[in-house]
Amino acid sequence: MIDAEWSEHCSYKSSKALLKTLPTSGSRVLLGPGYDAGVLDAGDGCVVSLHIESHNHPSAVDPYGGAATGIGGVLRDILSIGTRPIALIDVLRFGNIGESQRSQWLFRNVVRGIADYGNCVGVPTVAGEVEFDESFERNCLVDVACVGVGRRRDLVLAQAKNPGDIVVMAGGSTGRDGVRGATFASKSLARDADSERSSVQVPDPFMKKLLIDSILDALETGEVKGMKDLGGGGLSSALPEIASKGGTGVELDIRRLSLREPDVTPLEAMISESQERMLLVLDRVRHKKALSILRKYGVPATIIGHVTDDGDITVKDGADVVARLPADFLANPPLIPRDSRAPVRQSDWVEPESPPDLSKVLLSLLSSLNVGGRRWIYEQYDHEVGVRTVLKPGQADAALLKLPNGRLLAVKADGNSAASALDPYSGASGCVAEACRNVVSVGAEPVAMVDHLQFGDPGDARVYWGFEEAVRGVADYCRGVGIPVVGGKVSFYNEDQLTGRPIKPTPIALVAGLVDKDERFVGPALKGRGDRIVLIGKTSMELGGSAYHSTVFGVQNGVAPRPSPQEDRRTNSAVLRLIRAGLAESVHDCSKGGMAVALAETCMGRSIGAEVELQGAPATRMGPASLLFSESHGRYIVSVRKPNLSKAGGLLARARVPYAVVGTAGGRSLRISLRGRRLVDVDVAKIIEGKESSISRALGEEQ
Amino acid sequence: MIISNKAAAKDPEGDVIYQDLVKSRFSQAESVRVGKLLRFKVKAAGSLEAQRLVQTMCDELRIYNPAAHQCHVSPGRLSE
Amino acid sequence: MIISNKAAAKDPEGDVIYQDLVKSRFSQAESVRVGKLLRFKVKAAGSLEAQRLVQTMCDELRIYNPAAHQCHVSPGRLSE
Amino acid sequence: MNVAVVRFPGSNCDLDVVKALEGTKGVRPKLVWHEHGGLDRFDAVVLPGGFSFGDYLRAGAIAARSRSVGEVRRLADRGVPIFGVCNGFQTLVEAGLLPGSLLRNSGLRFVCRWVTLRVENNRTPVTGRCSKGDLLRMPVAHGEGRFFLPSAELDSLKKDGRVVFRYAQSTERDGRGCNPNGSLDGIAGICNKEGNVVGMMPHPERAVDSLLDPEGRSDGSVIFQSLASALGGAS
Ligand SMILES: Nc1ncnc2c1ncn2[C@@H]1O[C@H](COP(=O)(O)OP(=O)(O)O)[C@@H](O)[C@H]1O
Ligand SMILES: [Mg+2]
Repeated sequence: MIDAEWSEHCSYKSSKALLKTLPTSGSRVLLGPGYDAGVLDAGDGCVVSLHIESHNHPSAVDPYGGAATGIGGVLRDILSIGTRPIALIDVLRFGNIGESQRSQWLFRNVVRGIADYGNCVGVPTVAGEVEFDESFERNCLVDVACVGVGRRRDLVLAQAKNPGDIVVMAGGSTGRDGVRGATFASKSLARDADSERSSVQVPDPFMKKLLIDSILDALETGEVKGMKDLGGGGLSSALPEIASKGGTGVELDIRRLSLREPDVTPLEAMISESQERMLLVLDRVRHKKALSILRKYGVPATIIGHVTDDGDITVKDGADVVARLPADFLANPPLIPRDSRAPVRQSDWVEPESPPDLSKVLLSLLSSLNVGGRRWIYEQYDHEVGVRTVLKPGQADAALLKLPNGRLLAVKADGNSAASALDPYSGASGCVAEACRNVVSVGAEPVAMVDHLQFGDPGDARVYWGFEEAVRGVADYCRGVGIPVVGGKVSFYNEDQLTGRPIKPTPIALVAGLVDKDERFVGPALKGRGDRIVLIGKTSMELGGSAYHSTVFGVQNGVAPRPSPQEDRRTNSAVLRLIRAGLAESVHDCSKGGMAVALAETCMGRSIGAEVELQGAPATRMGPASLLFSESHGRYIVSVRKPNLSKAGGLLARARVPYAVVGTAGGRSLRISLRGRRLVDVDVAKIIEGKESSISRALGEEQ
Repeated sequence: MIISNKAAAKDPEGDVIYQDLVKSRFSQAESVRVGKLLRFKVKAAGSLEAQRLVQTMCDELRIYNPAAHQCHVSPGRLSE
Repeated sequence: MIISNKAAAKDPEGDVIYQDLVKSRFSQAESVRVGKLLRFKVKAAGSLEAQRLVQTMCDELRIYNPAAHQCHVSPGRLSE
Repeated sequence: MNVAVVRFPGSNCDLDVVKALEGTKGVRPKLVWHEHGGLDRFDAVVLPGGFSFGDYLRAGAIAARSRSVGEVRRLADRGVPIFGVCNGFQTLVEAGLLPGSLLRNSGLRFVCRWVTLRVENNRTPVTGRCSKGDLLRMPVAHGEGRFFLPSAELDSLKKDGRVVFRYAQSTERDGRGCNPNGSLDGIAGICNKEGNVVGMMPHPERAVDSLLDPEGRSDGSVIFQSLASALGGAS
């Protein structure tokens, strides 16, 4: 039990101290890190919950079941605080699916696993992000995040406060599956995946759907006093937590559990990670209604024990006490200090000369795997169920969801492992910056985020240094822009089991933002011919880890883009004011592929071309290719109707945000010049074709 | 060739078919398990060779996932 | 019992497995057809009765859809 | 006029349909748990989308054997309007109330996207407010939506005018073909001989709120308004 509870996965032995440095408070934060999900006040008694989880190791062995049960896990977290799951977000990393059969197999099955589970439980998958890089060849990353809504007064905590209350196990039966799963996740992938067969879990989205519906109904009875999902570590982890948080103890009889196989030992039952189970603490006297609701939905529920006042977790097998340990001791494992060492880097990188035909470069970037469109993925996800999805995947920089109180919630997750590998501080702060920009691009004000930090073996001092840098990057940036971190997750031991090489460090940020009642929101697509195109933000020579470098030269080197929280704060709020004042017809941020790719993307939605001259663009000195493809943060492309141009310019100037009017929408192609010299001339139809076909092409499917 | 979840693993589909469809109407039925059947038509010298060939294909092409499924190859007497 | 699509209803899954996965690497393979296998455990006096019982269940509960599927019941010799 | 929306374990568009009906003048929707019965008190029954019983065995197959679908069968015989959307359509087909079957999409993948439908029959309870040939935008979201029927039966289905909706080329650029699942003859919705039982794969309830429609339309509303008119609840 101690092994399971104290494993890295459950208790953050290596990371807890560092994670304390993240800013976690804010005016909207009701629950921060340390709970099953972060909870935000969305106004009018309405709350929004957020959580992110990964299921990397199980997915590398069983991509379909691993990804599916990952969704199941994060749904449980959102449900267990009493909120209704309303949206899923998936963030995925694979090897090169254009070349590797294995990566194709992982990719196809992970996406299908997410689709089958999410679609069946009726929670739309509304946004996500994907990258392809060789370092994920055998250790793909499968991160899933979930957003919930509820009423403030209905929140339930993972605690058992009142001795005498009963403890109920609801949902599927307990089997041997996932036995040692948490300890498994905290280990590098075994050489022979087959020997880990016990950690493969079979997803049952139908049971999860019944659990969600029945528990949400049961909450209405007021009989539910506490709730805790059974995730990593199973009961051995959940029981000490509810007892420790409530200042109580729990006594349970292992024989009352409904077991799937007859010969499961008490220890196995305690640490089993069988899916679709939930632990409920029900009122000592009033619990009949809640139980009968579970029964109506056909959800098995058994009373397995009760809350005590002795501060112990007592496990009985019939009349015999098989284990007794203080809850606090189990719930608060010791911290391990780790060594960290910065890697030595050569600083003699010289930017290679760019190819002469920049139109061709742009097209090859657009159709590359890391920039290309993601329709192949998100069309498999039901992104509409629940009739809340205002902006859908592929339609805008962030998804936008209707909340019950009339506000709109924007969400998007981002990461950049190439930049993080070069400079984990910049990479980590950069992914927060990008996710914020995506949320701002649709007109929402960023209000909170959750992060997910994924690294190799923390025992390796260089890996651990990267982790420290990433935490520092997230903390500094969030503090700088004033966004609280309300939750997160750390996943270590992600490495290639054949070569032993760690994955590229992969910090992920999921940012949530709000659009007020009756405020405007926008999309990225150019709307009207003749609209003027405004470039906001300054371009610096920051090509390290760029899509341009890897597509054209096959290298990842140089200076990774580093965002400035002070400047971003000003820029973001200016862009929001433009949108709210009705001055912006469309807004799109510059990210992977730089300004040129961003311009091309604005042409796609309505097949409107653009004529652009970059002469006045705010930028440091650099060559044309660098100007087009540098991935500096803090930049937006905004289209403005001609009569509004001077008002928009005035607003930006007063906000002291660098900007320039660089072009005009219209025509059937995107033309970009610099001081009169034509750099790029591409048909919009070609842009669309290249961008939409990249994944199908890599998979060898005809469109 | 038959693919099904490993014996120790859950079979939610079989369970639901049994619980919600079969059980109340046919008391003689005791359980249902679900699997997938792939019928390969191959050129081979004999039934044993065919069987071996299909097994190789299934292993190499990852037609099933050994981590989650069991796979059983048998020569086909079933009519097409 | 085995459910598979009637010829007229096509078998896109079998076709894709064959075309995209099997064909280029195993020239001996000629076709793949996919079906669903349901294994019923029933109480019955003998194998023939069991077979008849399962057939009745499948027909009455419409375990297969006669408009598109064919269904084949055989007594189980396969190990559990 | 009272409309029952039947909720099966695993239904997930039930509340969406209720919401769409609540916004329609002249109808009062009520959720009815599949085991509870009493459907004969209602003027029409809607079977919503989702994954009833997990879609195990086949989409709609287990729901089709439920008590409430037994009741639906009797109501259908009496001419009461019965409307199945997505999983509801699959259930009506599995129950034999509508002909044919809905097989796995030809692309073998679940598909969620906006499509254009052409109204082929405007004499059903859910298309009365449309004209033949009208083009409606709304999303599909299903893994098993490929309509199939042996060819002789298909001919008579067409001859009787029982094809209610077909997938159509959209008015704007749509290079990807318009049939999302490989349905025979592009069929997206059909009705029974009497015309009172209708099933369709696309989701009109997701195209009622113009805020959620990428083109700012709300073409799904006409389906629910038609139902209200057919029940005599609205003019
Ligand atoms: N795995 C995924 N699942 C669902 N939607 C995705 C996924 N990956 C990308 N998307 C969607 O595709 C669009 C483009 O994503 P991305 O290239 O990451 O945008 P950005 O550069 O603005 O971060 C977004 O709408 C995003 O939500
Ligand atoms: Mg963006």
